[in-house]
Amino acid sequence: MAVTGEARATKSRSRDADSGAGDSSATERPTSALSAEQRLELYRKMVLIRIFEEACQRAFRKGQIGGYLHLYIGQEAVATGFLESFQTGDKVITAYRDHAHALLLGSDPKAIMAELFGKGTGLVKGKGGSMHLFDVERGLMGGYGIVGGHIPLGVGMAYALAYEGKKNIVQLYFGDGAIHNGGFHEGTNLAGLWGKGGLNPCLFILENNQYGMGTSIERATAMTDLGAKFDSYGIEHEKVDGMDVEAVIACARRATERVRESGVPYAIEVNTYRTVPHGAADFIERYRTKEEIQEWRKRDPIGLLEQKLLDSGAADETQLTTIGDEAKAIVDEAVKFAEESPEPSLDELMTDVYVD
Amino acid sequence: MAVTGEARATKSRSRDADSGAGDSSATERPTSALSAEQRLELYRKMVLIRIFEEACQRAFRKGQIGGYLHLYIGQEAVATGFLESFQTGDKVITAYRDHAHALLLGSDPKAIMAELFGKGTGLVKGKGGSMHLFDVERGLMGGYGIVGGHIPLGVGMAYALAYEGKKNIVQLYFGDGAIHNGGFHEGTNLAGLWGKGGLNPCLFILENNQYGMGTSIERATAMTDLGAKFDSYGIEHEKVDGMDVEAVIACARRATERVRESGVPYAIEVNTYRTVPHGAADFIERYRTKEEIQEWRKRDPIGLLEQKLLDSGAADETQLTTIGDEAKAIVDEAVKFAEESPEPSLDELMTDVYVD
Amino acid sequence: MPTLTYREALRAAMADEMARDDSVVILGEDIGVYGGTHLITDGLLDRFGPKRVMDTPIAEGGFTGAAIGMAMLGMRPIVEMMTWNFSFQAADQLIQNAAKIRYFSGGQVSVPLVVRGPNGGGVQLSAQHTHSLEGFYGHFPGFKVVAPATPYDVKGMMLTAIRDPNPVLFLEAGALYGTKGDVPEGDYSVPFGQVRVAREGTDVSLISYGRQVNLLLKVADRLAEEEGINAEVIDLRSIRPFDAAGIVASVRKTHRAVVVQEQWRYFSVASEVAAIIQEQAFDDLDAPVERVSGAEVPAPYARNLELAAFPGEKQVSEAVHRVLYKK
Amino acid sequence: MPTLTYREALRAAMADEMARDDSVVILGEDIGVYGGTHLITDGLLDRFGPKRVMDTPIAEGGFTGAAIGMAMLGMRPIVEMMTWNFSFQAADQLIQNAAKIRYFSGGQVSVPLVVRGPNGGGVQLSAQHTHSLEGFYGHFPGFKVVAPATPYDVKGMMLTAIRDPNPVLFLEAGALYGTKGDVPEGDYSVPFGQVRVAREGTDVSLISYGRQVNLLLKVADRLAEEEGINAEVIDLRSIRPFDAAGIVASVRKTHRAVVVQEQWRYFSVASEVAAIIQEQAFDDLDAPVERVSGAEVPAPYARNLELAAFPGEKQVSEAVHRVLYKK
Ligand SMILES: Cc1ncc(C[n+]2csc(CCOP(=O)(O)OP(=O)(O)O)c2C)c(N)n1
Ligand SMILES: Cc1ncc(C[n+]2csc(CCOP(=O)(O)OP(=O)(O)O)c2C)c(N)n1
Ligand SMILES: [Mg+2]
Ligand SMILES: [Mg+2]
Repeated sequence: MAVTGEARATKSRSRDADSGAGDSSATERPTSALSAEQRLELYRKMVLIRIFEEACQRAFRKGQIGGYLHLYIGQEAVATGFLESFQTGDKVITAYRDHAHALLLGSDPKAIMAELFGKGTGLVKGKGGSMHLFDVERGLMGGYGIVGGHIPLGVGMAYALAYEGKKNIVQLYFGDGAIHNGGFHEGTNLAGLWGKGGLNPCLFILENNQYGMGTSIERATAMTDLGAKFDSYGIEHEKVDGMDVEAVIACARRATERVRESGVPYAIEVNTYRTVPHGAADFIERYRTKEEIQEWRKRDPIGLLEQKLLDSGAADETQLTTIGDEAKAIVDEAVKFAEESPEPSLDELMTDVYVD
Repeated sequence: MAVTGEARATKSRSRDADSGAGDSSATERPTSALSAEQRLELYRKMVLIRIFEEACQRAFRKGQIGGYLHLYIGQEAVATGFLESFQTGDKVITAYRDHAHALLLGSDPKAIMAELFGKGTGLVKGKGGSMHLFDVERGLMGGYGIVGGHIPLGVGMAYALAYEGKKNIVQLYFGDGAIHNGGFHEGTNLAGLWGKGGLNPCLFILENNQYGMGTSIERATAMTDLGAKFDSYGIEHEKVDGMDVEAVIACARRATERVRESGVPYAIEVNTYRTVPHGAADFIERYRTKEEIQEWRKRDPIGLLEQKLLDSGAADETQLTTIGDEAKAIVDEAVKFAEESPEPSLDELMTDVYVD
Repeated sequence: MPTLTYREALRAAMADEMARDDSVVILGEDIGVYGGTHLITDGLLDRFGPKRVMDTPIAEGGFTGAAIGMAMLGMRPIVEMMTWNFSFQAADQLIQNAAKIRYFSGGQVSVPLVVRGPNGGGVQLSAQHTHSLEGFYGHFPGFKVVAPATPYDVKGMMLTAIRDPNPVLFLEAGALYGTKGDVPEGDYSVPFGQVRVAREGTDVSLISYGRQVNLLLKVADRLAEEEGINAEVIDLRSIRPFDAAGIVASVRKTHRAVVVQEQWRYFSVASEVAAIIQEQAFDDLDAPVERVSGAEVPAPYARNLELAAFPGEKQVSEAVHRVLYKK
Repeated sequence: MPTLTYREALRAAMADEMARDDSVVILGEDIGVYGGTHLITDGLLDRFGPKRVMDTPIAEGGFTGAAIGMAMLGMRPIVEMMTWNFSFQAADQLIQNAAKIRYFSGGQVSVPLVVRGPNGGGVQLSAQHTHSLEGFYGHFPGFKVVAPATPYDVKGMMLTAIRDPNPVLFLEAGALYGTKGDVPEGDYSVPFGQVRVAREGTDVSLISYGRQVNLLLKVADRLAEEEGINAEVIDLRSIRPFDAAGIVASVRKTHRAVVVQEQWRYFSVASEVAAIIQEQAFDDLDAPVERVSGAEVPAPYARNLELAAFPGEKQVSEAVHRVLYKK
């Protein structure tokens, strides 16, 4: 079988794909189809993320991963789609749900897993954990744990890129819960203002997964068209169906190009869903129904793509199984590496507080 | 002469009133005219505020008033118009430009002036000064010095009024500069949310005097239709010409009634202008031109009303002069009281930190 | 007396007081439908309804400010900070408004507000989610700041807090939510501003608050058993008001003190304790007051680094040996 | 050496460094067109243009956060807090991001940021506009925190600050902007982490920073003239790193210390100084370290109350008498 049970469960029902639970009325459809090879590559990426995170979940339950662990399961098409338009020199910043971003930017899965295991070989030496993945060389400027707190950072980075005359942009990811925070308002207003002079190549990627922890959008604000909140800052915006990776890619290509050329910020509200609990330690979920989760699972981004690959004849079960197996091998190796890696040296406690 | 030079200077040019510097395109016109006596009463109130603050300015220059002093000159019609709809049990909260609100709510001018003089007989015992006038008995829940900081307070008060089942509202005043602050975003979003259940009788009064200190609106945000920022919170809004006290009154009557009956918040963007520097200590004003100030002075709210009174025959010069003289007498008495009042007793230093 | 967990004791205090007094409401993130991320408020929504148990958006500054406004009109709101780490976003509201409004209104307004939530380190929560903010907030007059360590104290002090007409910052020992202890049913109160002698002793005063009190008790027992050192353990409980007399009384007896805290060393509770002891018990001191604090680094994620960053038994014992001039 | 005001020295340091290094920019409220509310940045907009001298909306959290982002990509932003009183709105950005990113990125990122502005009391600015935040921010590892008192130091330390690859919180003595002193032209630097002996003495160490240093010098002169007491005055200058050795060296000589600060007493710089002295100079001390602090109240508006709330000559002299056991 190609991918894990969760994604596969949706396969047989993927005929519902286009009328799924997500409101896709205002969403973007890809203008030009991708090649079979490109689709397979997307599939490969998303499957790796999924299998990686399922391994994280198991390791968390075993106590090998500590602290907070937030999985991206269900949302893979978002970062996968947007980072397809990543160019060298671009910067990526997000919240604590950051494993996919690191994997997609090419960070070593071994180093990521070792980080989650709190090992000295981790991506940030075991000092940050799941919420704080950084790979500056590859453009990952961090995962952050304080809701709303990283938004102004991304805006400032966009200013720096423009100030230095680079044709690069910032991909700034944040959640539907963060939009009600002052950090969003103040940061985004600055982006709009600086963008008037072409000094803010910031692409705002609002990952609307319908909930901020256990609070649904309509219990967090009276105005539930979240994308339209960018109107207040003079920032244009559109929506995209975040379960359809090809739609995301088409949107991302246009949007990143636009921001890159103009230096003017732009925003995308991505309609998506996490099919797992907010944090890996959560087990009861009183704030949503099993049925709702089930509805969204029908539009699981991996399941959707898988069906498309099979239906179009771009791939057969064997190929998909191979991709799944390859991903498993990578993840197994990462887990093994993480398990076998040493804890950080105690000398590391006091380093990296200051630059000398 | 009825009022001081500044207001009077505009009189001869008041034919420009309706095409003045303020953008009054989307503004509200009074539906029913006020009686002559009502107009005279408004005039009386605004003249008192003006003369009171001119005396403050002089006292500040003499060093009798210390700290920060922010005058309301040019904006008198705003608080005068809205507080005309004040009912017992309503609450008023504003920033540091708060003298008018206290005077209009009926606080003793002597106690206000004594407060500014830092005397023990002051409205808050000399402990707060100009920025922190409170008269809780009359509904004045304070002036505040931190931009944006009082907005959530007002929203919480509105919740409390509704929670207790009172048919009262909060009048929440804040400036165009405050709207870019996270406190606005977070507080206003809560108002919209709680308002869905009729639990937020809060009237947002955005005093758009075109500048936050020295920063014009278009240098503070890319989206300069400030009232429209309430859209993000599901709060309906309108604009009114804040130089025309009768327009303000008509708007305020409808708006307060609406909020009072529904428990749902509502917002008014009031177009106004301070014709004096931001703070009484400022003398250079590089951020705006003399011509701009001059243009707005033509629409000075007191000058406009004065002209209307004279033109309609509702009052003659003598009556207006009498009103001015009466106000002067009140203010002179307030200054005298403030001058002669003792400093707070040193025992007062340590009181009012805690309720015992 | 019934045995309750710290969590249950806390919940009982709030539920009892909400039942007694309609003006008490509680608001915060995911405290209602979700049941509270630490389950402190579990069941309260069902019992008291959404007007009194209010889920909020992720806007600590906004809802803390709104609660201050409610309090100014006589309500008695309890704000849950999901954790105190998020309170930096509400620092302006707390410090500039809650702590000062009474003063700058010349006594016209009071702010009967409780802000509560878990404080101090957990397990591998890393840099942004690990803070001990007693000294940070305790610095400001206008607040009361408490940090109870036992189920008994947490209920008694919460009851005191809700009834206090002043803003109370209630710093819970998050790591102890599951610990059990005797807790009276019904109404009682534990006053603010009094240390608790958690263990009587004669040879050295070990002083702390929150979860470190348990650490100190452990060390004290071991010192007694293994070395015959009889340590007194002082639980500060209340950070503002601060019970200088209680500390000094202990040191007058023992002549030696070790202060332990998870927070950073500089400008901290331990600095204050040391300063006070040398001020008020100068001639009684037989050795400098020792401070054992968290390592001067943002909290690391890796468990071994984290354990090295928090005060541990070994460090405390060594400090005891130093004040006793042993070895 | 030319004579400059504190304000001019500060401006000179920023202008010089902006001229030398394109990556230095400055942002804040009304620092450009308006000229700066305290005129610190006057003329910089004309000289360096709006891309480098950026007026911002009233959103301390937002623009401080943006500056952190700029710094993370190698720019060297200077943020003007119009006054430090407004920095509570940026506390989350400063504490959770600026101070910690280097650590939780495992050393991958540095944050060469300066946040500067006037700190400490003015004249009748009242409760919300009067704070001394050295201890408040100095508590957090990851920051450097300095508080220069003289025109010479303010220029030299600002040059050091801008070139420092770490986040530096630069707390200016707002009350001293107009005071004059000798300031070298051109480049020099004053290192962080070293006290300045503002006046040599033998009988007692008077320790403070910021505008209180001038108060101490005045008291010291009077004590010398009128009572023959020869006080040493120590200007801490740097709050983090903290020069414990410099303090201890002075106390080893004088055996007595009085620490003076405008900030509140509890969990403060003076607490720390007292704690350190008793730790490191226990046997040298002839009297308990005395602390003179601001009154434990939000700052009052009335001038007489305000003067009573700030440390004054009389309080300092009395503390000196106490440590000398005079009268
Ligand atoms: C300022 C702040 N408050 C509260 C939290 C606790 N918290 C962590 S994640 C989260 C929900 C965020 O929701 P959203 O932005 O939609 O992101 P998602 O988890 O859905 O990806 C909350 C409340 C926090 N980390 N920071
Ligand atoms: C958080 C904060 N930042 C900065 C200031 C300094 N400040 C005082 S008034 C003001 C301008 C506010 O403008 P606006 O809200 O339009 O009110 P107006 O003065 O025009 O009445 C500023 C920046 C402050 N008091 N609080
Ligand atoms: Mg979400
Ligand atoms: Mg304004």
